[in-house]
Amino acid sequence: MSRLQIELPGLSLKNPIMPASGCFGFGREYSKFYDLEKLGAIMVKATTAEPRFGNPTPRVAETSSGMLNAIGLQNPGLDEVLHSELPWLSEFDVPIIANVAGSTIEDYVAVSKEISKAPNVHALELNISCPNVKEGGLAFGTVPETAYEVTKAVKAVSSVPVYVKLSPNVTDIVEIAKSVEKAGADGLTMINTLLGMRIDLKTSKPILANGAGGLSGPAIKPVAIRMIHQVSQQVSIPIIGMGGVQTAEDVVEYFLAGASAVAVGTANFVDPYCCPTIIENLPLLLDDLGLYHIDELIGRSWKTEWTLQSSSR
Amino acid sequence: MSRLQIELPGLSLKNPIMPASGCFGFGREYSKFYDLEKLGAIMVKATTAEPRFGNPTPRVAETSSGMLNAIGLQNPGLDEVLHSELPWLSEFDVPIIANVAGSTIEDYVAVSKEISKAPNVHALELNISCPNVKEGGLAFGTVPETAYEVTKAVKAVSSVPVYVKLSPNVTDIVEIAKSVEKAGADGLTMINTLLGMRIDLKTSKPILANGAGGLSGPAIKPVAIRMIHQVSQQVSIPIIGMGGVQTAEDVVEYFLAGASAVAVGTANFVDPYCCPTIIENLPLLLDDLGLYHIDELIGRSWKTEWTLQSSSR
Amino acid sequence: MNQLKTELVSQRQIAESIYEAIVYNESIDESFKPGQFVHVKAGGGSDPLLRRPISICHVEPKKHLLTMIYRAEGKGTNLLKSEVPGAVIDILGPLGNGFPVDELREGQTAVLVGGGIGVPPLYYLSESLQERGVHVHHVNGFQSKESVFYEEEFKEFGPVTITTVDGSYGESGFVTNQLDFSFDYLFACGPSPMLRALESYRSKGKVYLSLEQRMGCGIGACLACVCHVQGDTTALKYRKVCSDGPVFEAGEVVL
Amino acid sequence: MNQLKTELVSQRQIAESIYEAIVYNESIDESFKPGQFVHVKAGGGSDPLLRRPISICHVEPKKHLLTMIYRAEGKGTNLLKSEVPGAVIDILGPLGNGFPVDELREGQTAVLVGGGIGVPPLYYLSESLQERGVHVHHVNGFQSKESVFYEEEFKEFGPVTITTVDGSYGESGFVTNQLDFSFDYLFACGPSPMLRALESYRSKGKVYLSLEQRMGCGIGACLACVCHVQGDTTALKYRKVCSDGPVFEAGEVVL
Ligand SMILES: Cc1cc2nc3c(=O)[nH]c(=O)nc-3n(C[C@H](O)[C@H](O)[C@H](O)COP(=O)(O)OP(=O)(O)OC[C@H]3O[C@@H](n4cnc5c(N)ncnc54)[C@H](O)[C@@H]3O)c2cc1C
Ligand SMILES: Cc1cc2nc3c(=O)[nH]c(=O)nc-3n(C[C@H](O)[C@H](O)[C@H](O)COP(=O)(O)OP(=O)(O)OC[C@H]3O[C@@H](n4cnc5c(N)ncnc54)[C@H](O)[C@@H]3O)c2cc1C
Ligand SMILES: Cc1cc2nc3c(=O)[nH]c(=O)nc-3n(C[C@H](O)[C@H](O)[C@H](O)COP(=O)(O)O)c2cc1C
Ligand SMILES: Cc1cc2nc3c(=O)[nH]c(=O)nc-3n(C[C@H](O)[C@H](O)[C@H](O)COP(=O)(O)O)c2cc1C
Ligand code: FES
Ligand code: FES
Repeated sequence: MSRLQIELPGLSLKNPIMPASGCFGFGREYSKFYDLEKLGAIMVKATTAEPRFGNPTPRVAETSSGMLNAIGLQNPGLDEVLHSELPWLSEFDVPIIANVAGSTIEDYVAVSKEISKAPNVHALELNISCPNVKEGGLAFGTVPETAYEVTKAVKAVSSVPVYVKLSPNVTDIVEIAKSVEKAGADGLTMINTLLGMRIDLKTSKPILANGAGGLSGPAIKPVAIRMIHQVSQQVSIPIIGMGGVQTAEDVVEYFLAGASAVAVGTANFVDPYCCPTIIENLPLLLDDLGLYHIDELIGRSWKTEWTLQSSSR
Repeated sequence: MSRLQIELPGLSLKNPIMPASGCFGFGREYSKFYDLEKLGAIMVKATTAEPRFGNPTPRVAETSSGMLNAIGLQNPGLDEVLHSELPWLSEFDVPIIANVAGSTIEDYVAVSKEISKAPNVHALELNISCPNVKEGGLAFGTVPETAYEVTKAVKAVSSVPVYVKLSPNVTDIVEIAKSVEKAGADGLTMINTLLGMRIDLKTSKPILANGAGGLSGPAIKPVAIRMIHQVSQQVSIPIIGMGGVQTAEDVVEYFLAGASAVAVGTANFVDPYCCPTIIENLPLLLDDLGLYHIDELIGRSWKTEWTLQSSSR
Repeated sequence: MNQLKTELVSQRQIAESIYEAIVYNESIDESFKPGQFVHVKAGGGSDPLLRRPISICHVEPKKHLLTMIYRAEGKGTNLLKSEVPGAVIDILGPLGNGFPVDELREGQTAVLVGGGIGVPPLYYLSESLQERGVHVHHVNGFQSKESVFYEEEFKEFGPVTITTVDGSYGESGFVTNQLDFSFDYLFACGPSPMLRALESYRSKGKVYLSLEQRMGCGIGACLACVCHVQGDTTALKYRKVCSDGPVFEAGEVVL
Repeated sequence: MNQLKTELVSQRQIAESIYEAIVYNESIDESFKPGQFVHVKAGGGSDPLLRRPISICHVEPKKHLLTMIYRAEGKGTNLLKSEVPGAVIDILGPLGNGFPVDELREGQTAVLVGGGIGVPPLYYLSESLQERGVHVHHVNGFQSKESVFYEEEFKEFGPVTITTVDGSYGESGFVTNQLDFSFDYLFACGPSPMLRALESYRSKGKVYLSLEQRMGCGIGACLACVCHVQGDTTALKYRKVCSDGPVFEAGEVVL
């Protein structure tokens, strides 16, 4: 499987495929479908300092080729994650990326400090882009200065590399990416969900109890590809891409755009075997493309040498 | 048909359904399918001062429930539009909304001044949000100050009411909407396309010759609904909504969010009869919803009296 | 719980907007229990994207056949109804926890209360109870005459009362007007107002309710379908309708 | 030009990844001309969203049947191939301007050059020309033996030369190696490099080329499919492949 091996800060990935945060819980449910060790890594559900119930239901609504969610960061809180969820996951030989959320910089710092010490947590993913909570979340991710500050503060306390999850709901994502890079981020994950809404014709109110929610799924893939294409040319830290990935072809498109690994979110709900299927299909697709190692694809859409080479085939 | 009659600045609409700019040319092609007088209005293709060929091909790419386009404002230029296209359209008793684009404020002013004098042009739509041209376009639509300036300048010379077309590629669309309102805009049209990209696995380059393009179609509907829901509560000028509309149900969803009329773009390509079909179905849908006039729906998702009334049904 | 590419064997309309689909797959067997559901993918592309939760209406374990009854309402179910025999239907299931059939003993009495599209799961339940020697009464409520289905089918297992809201068939009004008799167990599936009204019948016997909620994953991973636990003062406890339910004992969760 | 809900009458694989679909609709008649195309909607939802341009391969006007041959490549065509007889296929057409069949007179010679999935439209063209008494030669190029189709069918109308790139069947190499004879008309459809190579044959006779371009509307409204006009120094003139084409005389537009 070394054709799929990817090395990223803190993460030695046997393959670059991992479930996206919030779409895989802490792995218990999907472990009934397949061996979690098949995965390159697991991005677990957002953890906050205190337990949260999250938003009222309905929490999901469907859109064309997408879904809206407003789970509201429901999670059992830091203690429970440290003492129950992460130890359960440590039975599997797979690196964990802990998704950290909060309402204040202090929240992020407190959770990051503790959770980064867990032995199977190999990296943090700072969720500064969640559209579904009242304070914090999204706000941190839309202003370069606050994105810088929270990244810097977390970097100071984290025992593992820090990836920052960017929001697509901004005018200039390159600006945000650059400021978190300057703050010391080891990598980026992008994109979080687009802010969207659906309204119920019968009640004349939004379907989601929360009103708006985060749009995910294939509908947003072209936006993610565009943003990764832009950002990867402007930063030198690696990007874990996500948004609408369903197939090995999608993964290759993300790599060509500039991603070095890919997370799969919503597609798990449609096909629980989605991640292992992609992992199986990737080598075959590399064969078709006449490539040996998947890392040859990274950023190839804008790296001139590469595109020249490919057009001479 | 008075159940569908809507009065907007400059526009007395027999129904609130109109083709969106760029998706209907100047009406010639669709006139072979049905009588254009069935339409509430027609938003014609963007007009610039000089003729433009636009971008190289491929200019379109498909995405899940959406498409990317990078036509690049191809149009025959102001003179030709004034002397050939608009006179041809004047054979039909249907108000025209002229879409105006340019690279500088002077461009917008020059085109607006002339085109607003055409007898069948009842309103202008300032396209300050086109993602597919090098200078101007999108840039005007993402900065509140420039959006203000171009609107103000055009208002000063236009003989008809001015609608400003907003870009969704911004952090805070309410801010832009408010500054455009302050500058004297008579209405808003929203949304233009989201910036997106697709990459061809075989060539490893973007499918569109232009690289990125504008994402339209059902995929973007939830983003449009969310933005209209936000903006309509913060401005007092009317909104013509657009983005992924395919059915009468979609139109109602837009009205509930806060739109007062709706434009149909990409759906024309899928079903050339889309607009007249929606117009036919709307009264039946109003019957189902127990409403007489379509204007009862406007903003009902956030107008408390209305939602109370509806939940007491 | 498995992902099955089933074959559509037959499909027919059985009432206004109501369709009965029978699918075949070797893995359809005794592991499919009354009250559980399957998660159905409609259409080939990603629109519609999510699976649709549909109750198990009946299973013939030996023939590996599963019956589903659904209302063609939105995008997914309308696509489903356009499928013709021979088509492949992708199904995830069986999912969730069903009715506690094993708790009931011969000679006990059970009332099965269904509302509209909540009626289907009670059919397989009724068969299973009757096989155990339980006396089964059915009270099935519908909107109007046109929407009534499976009356004869239910009669095979016990007496059936039909109610219609508009009085165009059977008893006029709601199912709750027809429940003044005693029972050991009451099982219900239907709209939330109906389930809330039935909560109070706890004083008369054991009551189990099958809930509906919009779902993402259907297997417990996404937390889309949670509900609060009754009497939980922290407001932090929850149950997932998809994996802890959809059947709950009345009083367990907040409806 | 109309939107037709056609019925799929038959569908079969005729070469590697190549399918032949025959659809029925009363409006399919003489108005469908060789070289025109139809715009096909695959699947029921909005994914895939856009229609697919597919050439008219054959029409039986009396029986109201239309034959299409397509390569199952991406999302849309793969969905199309999964349709079973009886399914409804939504088609817009006939679209565009086809080959100038009426220009040709009895006794003239036409060479029809097809490359891969560019071969299908030449079949109906060939039949129409042969009916007019035109002598028709066919040179059809494919990738390899497995991708060859309709060899026998074309032979009914005139001699057929097959080329394969890998030499596994017929003549080895490209179609352009097999064109050293004289003709009055040359008609071609296939990949752009092939069409560009054929432009120079203008010196030998009249040459008409059928172009491909990614499309939005397919009817001339969206300007997705434009190409430049040869010799236009303003660089502003254009033709739309969908409505001015897809067939152009060689030399008219920039390939
Ligand atoms: C456990 C369970 C069992 C069910 N069993 C049946 C059954 O046997 N027969 C039947 O007809 N219906 C049943 N339903 C309801 C059924 O799932 C919905 O009617 C169906 O999902 C609507 O899909 P659509 O494509 O028609 O509507 P759309 O409006 O296109 O659906 C959009 C989205 O909303 C969700 N949704 C819409 N209505 C509901 C609902 N009432 N409950 C849950 N999700 C909903 C859909 O799943 C989809 O994700 C059941 C629901 C649950 C939770
Ligand atoms: C006038 C015309 C006639 C054609 N006739 C035939 C025919 O008879 N048989 C046949 O197999 N193919 C034909 N093609 C090509 C055919 O349209 C594409 O192969 C098909 O659209 C690909 O769709 P997909 O779902 O397989 O691919 P996808 O990759 O899912 O397509 C994505 C998008 O790209 C467009 N696209 C992809 N490839 C092409 C292409 N080569 N040309 C135009 N659009 C493309 C699709 O239409 C769609 O909008 C024709 C094209 C044109 C323009
Ligand atoms: C139900 C749901 C819950 C999510 N929860 C989280 C979360 O807790 N933290 C986070 O950073 N992202 C969360 N996300 C966003 C995903 O991780 C991912 O960025 C997004 O869904 C785009 O990927 P997709 O299109 O593959 O789903 C959630 C997404 C969904 C659909
Ligand atoms: C092919 C194409 C061309 C377009 N050209 C223009 C244009 O010239 N001016 C403009 O303001 N918007 C243009 N748009 C944007 C549409 O008017 C509309 O805002 C957008 O497509 C969203 O609506 P839809 O999802 O219904 O297509 C174009 C869109 C498409 C798909
Ligand atoms: S639907 Fe995902 S947890 Fe229940
Ligand atoms: S495809 Fe729209 S103009 Fe040709």
